[in-house]
Amino acid sequence: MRIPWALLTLFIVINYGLLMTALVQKIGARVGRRHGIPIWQNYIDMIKNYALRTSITHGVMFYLGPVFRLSGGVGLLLFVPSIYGSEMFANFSFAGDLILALYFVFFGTLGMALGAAESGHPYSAIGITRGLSQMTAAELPFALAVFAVALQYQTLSVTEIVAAQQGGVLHWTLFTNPLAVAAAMMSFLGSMMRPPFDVVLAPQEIPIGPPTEYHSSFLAMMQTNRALFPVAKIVVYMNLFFGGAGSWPEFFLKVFLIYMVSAFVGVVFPRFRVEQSIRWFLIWAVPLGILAVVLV
Amino acid sequence: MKEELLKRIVKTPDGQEIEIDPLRDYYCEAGPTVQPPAYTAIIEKLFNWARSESLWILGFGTGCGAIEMRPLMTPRFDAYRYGIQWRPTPRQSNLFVISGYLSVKTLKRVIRSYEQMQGPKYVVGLGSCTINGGMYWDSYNTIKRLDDYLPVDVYIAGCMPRPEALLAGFEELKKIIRAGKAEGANQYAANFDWYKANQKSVIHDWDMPDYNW
Amino acid sequence: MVSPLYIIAVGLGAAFLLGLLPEKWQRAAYGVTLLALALMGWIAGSWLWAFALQGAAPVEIFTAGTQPPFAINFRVGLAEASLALLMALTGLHAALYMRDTLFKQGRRAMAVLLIFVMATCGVIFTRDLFNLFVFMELVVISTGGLVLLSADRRALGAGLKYLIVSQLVSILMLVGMVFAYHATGTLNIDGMAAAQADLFKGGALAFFLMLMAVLAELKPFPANGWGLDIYESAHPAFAALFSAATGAATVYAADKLLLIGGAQWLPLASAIGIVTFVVANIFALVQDNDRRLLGYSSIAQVGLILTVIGQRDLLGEQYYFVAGGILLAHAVAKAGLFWLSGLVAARGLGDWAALRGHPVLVFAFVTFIALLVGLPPFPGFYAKWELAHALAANGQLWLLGLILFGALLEAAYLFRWFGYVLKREQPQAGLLLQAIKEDVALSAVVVAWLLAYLWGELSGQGNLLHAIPLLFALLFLPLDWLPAKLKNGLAIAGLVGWFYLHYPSYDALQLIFAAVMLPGGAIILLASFQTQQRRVGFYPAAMLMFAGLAMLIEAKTSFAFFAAWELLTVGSYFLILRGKHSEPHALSYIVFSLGGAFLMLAGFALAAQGVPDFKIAALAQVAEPFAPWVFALLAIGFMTKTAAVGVHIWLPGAHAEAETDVSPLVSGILLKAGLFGLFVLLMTMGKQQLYGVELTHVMLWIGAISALIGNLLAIFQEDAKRLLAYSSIGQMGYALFGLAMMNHLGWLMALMFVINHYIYKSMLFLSVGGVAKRTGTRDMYRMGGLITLMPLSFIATLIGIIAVSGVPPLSGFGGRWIFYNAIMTAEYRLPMVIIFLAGPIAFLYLFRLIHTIFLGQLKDELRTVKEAPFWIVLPQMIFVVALLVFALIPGMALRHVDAYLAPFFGGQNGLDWAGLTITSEFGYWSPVSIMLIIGVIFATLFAWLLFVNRRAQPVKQFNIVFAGERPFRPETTHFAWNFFAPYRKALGFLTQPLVTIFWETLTELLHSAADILRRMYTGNGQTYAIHLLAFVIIVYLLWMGGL
Amino acid sequence: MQQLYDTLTQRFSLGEFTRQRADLAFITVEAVRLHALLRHLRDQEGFTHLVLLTAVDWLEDGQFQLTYLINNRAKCQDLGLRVMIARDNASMESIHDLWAAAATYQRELREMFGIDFPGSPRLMDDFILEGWNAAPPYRRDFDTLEYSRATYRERPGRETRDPAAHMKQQLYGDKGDV
Amino acid sequence: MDWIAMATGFILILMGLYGALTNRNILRIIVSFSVANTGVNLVLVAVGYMRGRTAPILDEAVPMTDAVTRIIDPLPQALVLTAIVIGLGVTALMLTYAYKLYEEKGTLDISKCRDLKW
Repeated sequence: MRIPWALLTLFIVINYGLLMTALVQKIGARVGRRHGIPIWQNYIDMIKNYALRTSITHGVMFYLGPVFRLSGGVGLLLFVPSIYGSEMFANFSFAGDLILALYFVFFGTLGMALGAAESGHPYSAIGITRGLSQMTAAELPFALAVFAVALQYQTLSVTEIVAAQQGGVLHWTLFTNPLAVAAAMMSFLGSMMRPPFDVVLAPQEIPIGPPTEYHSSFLAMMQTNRALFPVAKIVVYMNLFFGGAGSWPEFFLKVFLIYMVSAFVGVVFPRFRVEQSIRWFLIWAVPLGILAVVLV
Repeated sequence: MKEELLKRIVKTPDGQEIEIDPLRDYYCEAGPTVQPPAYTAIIEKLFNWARSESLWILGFGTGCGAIEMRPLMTPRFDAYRYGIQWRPTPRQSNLFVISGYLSVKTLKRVIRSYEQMQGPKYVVGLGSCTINGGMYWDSYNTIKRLDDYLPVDVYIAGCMPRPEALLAGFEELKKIIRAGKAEGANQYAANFDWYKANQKSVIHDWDMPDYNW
Repeated sequence: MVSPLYIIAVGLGAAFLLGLLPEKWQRAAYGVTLLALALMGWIAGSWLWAFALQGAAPVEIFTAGTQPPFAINFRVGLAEASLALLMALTGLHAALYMRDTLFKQGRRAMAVLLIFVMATCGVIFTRDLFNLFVFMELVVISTGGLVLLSADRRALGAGLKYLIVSQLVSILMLVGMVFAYHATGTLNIDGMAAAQADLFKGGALAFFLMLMAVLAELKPFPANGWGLDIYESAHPAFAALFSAATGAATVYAADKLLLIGGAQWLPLASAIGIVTFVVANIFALVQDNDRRLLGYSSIAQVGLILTVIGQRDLLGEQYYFVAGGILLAHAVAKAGLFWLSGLVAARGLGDWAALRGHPVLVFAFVTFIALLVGLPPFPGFYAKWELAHALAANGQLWLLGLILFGALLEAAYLFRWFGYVLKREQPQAGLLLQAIKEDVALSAVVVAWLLAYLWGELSGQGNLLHAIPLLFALLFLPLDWLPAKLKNGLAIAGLVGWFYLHYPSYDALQLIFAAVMLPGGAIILLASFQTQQRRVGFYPAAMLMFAGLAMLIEAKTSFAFFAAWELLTVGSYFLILRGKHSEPHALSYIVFSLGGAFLMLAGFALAAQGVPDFKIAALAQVAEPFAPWVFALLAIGFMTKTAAVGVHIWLPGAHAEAETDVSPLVSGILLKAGLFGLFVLLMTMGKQQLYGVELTHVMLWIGAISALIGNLLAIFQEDAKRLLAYSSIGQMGYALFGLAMMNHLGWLMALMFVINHYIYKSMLFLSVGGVAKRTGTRDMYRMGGLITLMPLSFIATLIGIIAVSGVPPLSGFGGRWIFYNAIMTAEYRLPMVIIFLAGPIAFLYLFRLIHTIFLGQLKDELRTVKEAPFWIVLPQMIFVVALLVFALIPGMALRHVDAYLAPFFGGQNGLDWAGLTITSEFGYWSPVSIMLIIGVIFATLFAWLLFVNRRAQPVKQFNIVFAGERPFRPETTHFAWNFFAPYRKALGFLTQPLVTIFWETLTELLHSAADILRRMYTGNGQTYAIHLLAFVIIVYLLWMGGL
Repeated sequence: MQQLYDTLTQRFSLGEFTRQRADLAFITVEAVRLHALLRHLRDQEGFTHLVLLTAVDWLEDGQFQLTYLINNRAKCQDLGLRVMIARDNASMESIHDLWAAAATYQRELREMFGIDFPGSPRLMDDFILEGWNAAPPYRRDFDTLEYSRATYRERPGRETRDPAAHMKQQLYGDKGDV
Repeated sequence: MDWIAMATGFILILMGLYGALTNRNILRIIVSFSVANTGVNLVLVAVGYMRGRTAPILDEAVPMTDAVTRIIDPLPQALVLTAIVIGLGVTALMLTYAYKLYEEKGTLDISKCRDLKW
């Protein structure tokens, strides 16, 4: 019985993701005084890519890469309850707790890296080295923040963490443990592939990094994931730090606002090099995380 | 033929000697084929609509005309609102704008990039150089007719055409696509030998496979 | 029974008889010599038999029909008889060995040899001081004669220096003796001992001079340059005599003399002994002449025995067991090595590589080295164990430390030498094989093993040569001529069989470790079916390691534990040494391992406080103030094995350079021995504080830093096996961290690591090893694109890296999940920061591993590479299945351990294994559901992609977009070398090889100190005389001044 | 510059001296003396920078003129050395040993003018043209229009106008004479 | 009387040692050691000497019965006899060595025979 509901969640989130990313892009365009893309542009691009007539494959892992990637996104979404207090939208969270969600993020990353690497394109490999390098530092403050939050609520269950934040805005982790949230949000910036932390893709420099060789339906799958995955990730943040969501409207609003954080930062700052971003995380975000862990 | 593409003998770790033929061993030898449209017309119509509303341009400025494409991204012209955007890799693009004169040397790269794009794919010739050589009509090193070498869907005349002209050209292209007439990729595959012969008649050092996947 | 006096009489008589024989009767003369020596040996042997087995009382033999002090008397007891037997046997062997030389030199030389043996026996038997002096002078004179037998003309100078020094010695001796006599009125040793009070009233100086005279014959530092010259230049057979016989006899003389002095003089002997031991071993580090090195080693060993003599009061009834063990081990080993040196044509240490073609001689060499170093099951091992315990029980910790330090140095240069034998280029000069010489040397091997058995019997700790695993391992020595496949089958059967027979008696913890080590080892050994030849030396070494592991798991007492530890260390050393370029790495492995083992020895000794048969479980009862020290010593010992940061530098080379099927053995299995030790330690001793610092917190930091540094270094390796080796450091860091958290889940996580690390690291090492075998290189950037050619290896690697990185749904995730639950209850949080940083870094090197080998561009020369051999792939596939099963139902193995661990933490914080979901206090996790959900999602999406993308054109690796260009060549297109360059820019400063620099500087310092200081041995006889005088004077000032 | 020329003439036999500006002058040199002169200028006189190396085709004289323009950064002076070489089988000593960058110029001259520089690295590699198999295109006896017509297909209907007249016509129509 | 002998003995020992350590010539060293040996013997005898007693020769002059009170200690004398014999042996051996070394190296300088060192 969970499966139809899970599919519904998936459907809602994909559509929401497609529209929201377009909207955010539009907002970014408005900052540059442009009109920006039509709000349905993501759908069109996706249909077009699924509809391309030719495609090539460099090998088995290349073929499977997007499957890994999208499985990672779908899995992440479905392992975390979307709507607090709703049995219908608790998804498959019975399978594992917060730790499962945290580590499942890497499932798609790893599969994608392997697929991109099999194309044999040096830029793919370069993009991956950059991505992985940056990730090691970006994940650290987040891990510390999660640890601090888990310690604070003495549980690793996402549902229980959300439950503990109910009863008013001031019960959110944002206000009960601001240091942890600050550290986690810095890490969030690093994981969203937006400036100043987008040296992984670095269009113009290493075409677009890992997916340089991906196209047509492969690319379409990755686009699907691109709509889905940020939302799924933000759901984790929302549940951990911002009191979760009790209904779909609240869900939409919170996800949008959290997403906007990285969009805001992204339109303002230029790009970091890898070692610069690593240093930035270690110098600014990690101490906050350590403080959060120590002070809990 | 470049030295690195010549056949050679190498020694394997267990001491055997094997022959390496780079063109055969490094590259896919298959040629292009004509790709049929979707099974039903209505779906094909939908697809064509999607293709027309999602033109991804390969960011490859071949000549001086490239300078006229930059303004398209700016607030003044903002091509994004027409579903047009630039992609850094041919794999993900479906529109190749040949922006101005094409020297023989650049033509080689253009052909390779064009073949690496996935169909259906479109070519727009920008400026009079692509039409008849333009001001380079007597140059020893510049081609004069682009459609001898690649299937061109739309020419935009001018030297240089303004961004507005470009936008008009793209709109024209959209119409052609929606009408299902932009079958350049299939045309290229169908007349592959003719195109190849034309290309090889000006590119004397053909140092790549016949079709670059 | 013939009177022992006849030993002297036969020697003298035969020598006279030789003088009477006609010059031509060479053979007869030689026959007489042999007969006399044999007769002496027989007499000594029959007395030894009587004393040892029939319990005969020591006999006193009086000459001239009166009692002492009016006449000279001999005493023969157990010690005397065995030493006399040693003299006669080494003499006999020397005579056999020197047959050609003796024939050339004639009967006079034979007579001198007889006199020499007779005189050394006299030194042992006599109880009269002046008589002792006479016999010692006889030894000097006969030595002077025998040195001339050498073919080396430099021996002349050496003999002269010896004589000069012995002139001084005799002056000291005589002057001291006469005044001692004056003070006590007797020359009888026992009499003088009885009159000790009188002696020291005015004659302390006299006794001092006598003692110095005897000690000087023992070549104490620094008055020992002459001895080295003799060792270096004399005929090897005589050098053997000089080392074994003279050394033993003089040591015994010193022992007798110290009887006179009584307890207050013992520390002097110890002090001189230990200084000599340590300094001689340091000097030996820089020797490159084999015989001179043996000379230094002899001096060191005698110094050690002198130290032991100085501790005779502490040792009590163990005194003869300890001193005898070391002395006999030294005598047999040194004699054997000198005899071997006669077979080697050239004198450099590297020239001994000539032995390599003769497995029997190599075995002999190994035996002697093991005997010298005191490895189990040889007497030195038992002796060192008892000695350490006695010293620790009586607070002689400095002495213990120095002894262990010296022993470590000795092991270092001996094993370095062994490395030369196996690994250096075979020299031109080769061997001078001669059947008789070989037999003589090999007879020493027999004696060595007999002694091993004997000391095992005497030890009271249980004879190691009765241990079935060890015997099973030794069984492979005689079977080494069999084809490798047969031996492999036997080895696997042995491992599985042993496990099958014993697993019912194991508790959950032992079962996990035993399952990983024994059947686990058997699976890895499947890969060894790959080898075609006989693979001489592999199976004894491998099975020795497994024997050690099997014994380790079952060890109940500290002795059994330590013995097993040393066995597995030595076995794995031999295994590692088999690698093509592994010589320096194997050396650093054995030195670090023995260093760690010695710390453990000290720890156990400190813990036991003299209690014999100390149970491992009794570690829990060790009281303050020893407990934290015991804890620290044992922990460092174990951490050396798990290669914690600081003592990790041996690991990468050792694991990387080992053979394909050895790397998984030493990495997947051997490292677990250290974890087992740590488990045992923490389970018994728990938390300890030293100077207010919680030691488990220190371990937390060490574990965390190991994890970080191991992972960080791994990502910068170009060599695939080195990468995996560094990754092991990191993984062991995790396990250590889990253990040091001292909570239930932390330990469970460590156990999970034991299983996981075994499976995936073995798998990865085999996979990479198979690839390296096919591609002929271990440099990853030379590979690439092998996925289509070696798909099975790729699958193994893929599964392996997913498991290592902890990504669900494979079993690595279980480890991470338990880890997070464990840190929730950890009391100390700071080191988590480092662990959190280390975690994602693992992705970097894992991705690099799979990318640069299997993905990317295929190189020209590798286009026809085939999949790895069947036998290397088979275990990998077994591991793949095991990993999937373990990922699905981790409870199968872990729930029992969980229950087992529960009592240690009051039953708290355990996991709930009910149903499919594993529940902790904080969270939950359902492996089956995860696997199912991910599987379904993945399959659905894959089907969707297959549908929309059914017409994909397969292309090759050069069909990539390249900015309009085409790639130049695969090797310039494959992005692999210096893969994480940006990371090096960011965090490369953390990979400064500080630890390597530290240890290198230390060794460098020792070597250069040795190189500078040894120049005091100028080679001038007068300098040596001055050394002796200076020695006497300085000791006088230090000792008598302080007395 | 005059001073420099005077000091140089004491050591080298030089040709004509042309002073273009205060900081730019040209000296005509015989081909055989060029290398030594350049070395002297680089090492002794501070002309450390090779600005360019180019050629002019004096078809009528049957000569190529090579111009080596070097620059003294400290004094902000440019000096051009002119060398005249025979057009047939044109060949000149390579100066890549003085300036590594000269090799690239020499490749270009080889490709465009057919001048040989024996010993210059990668001289025969393609520089700008790829797979060129006609006469060197910058030689004045190479007819580029002819070549273009023969090689590249033209599109019929192309007209050519005089740009000045055409623009006048476009802008002012018939009232052009106003 | 006895202390003179004793002092002479020690002086001889020291002289011998000094000679042995300062002379380069092997023969001189041997001679020096002989001197030192003589000194040692003298010391030995001096230690055994008891004032007012006679030599330990049991003949008519000293009957067996009162030997214990009339003769000096015989043991050191016996020691000296043995020591002289042994000293002779060692000296002879050293001389042999000196001879052979000279044959080998053509010199008697002890600082010249340093092939073995370190």
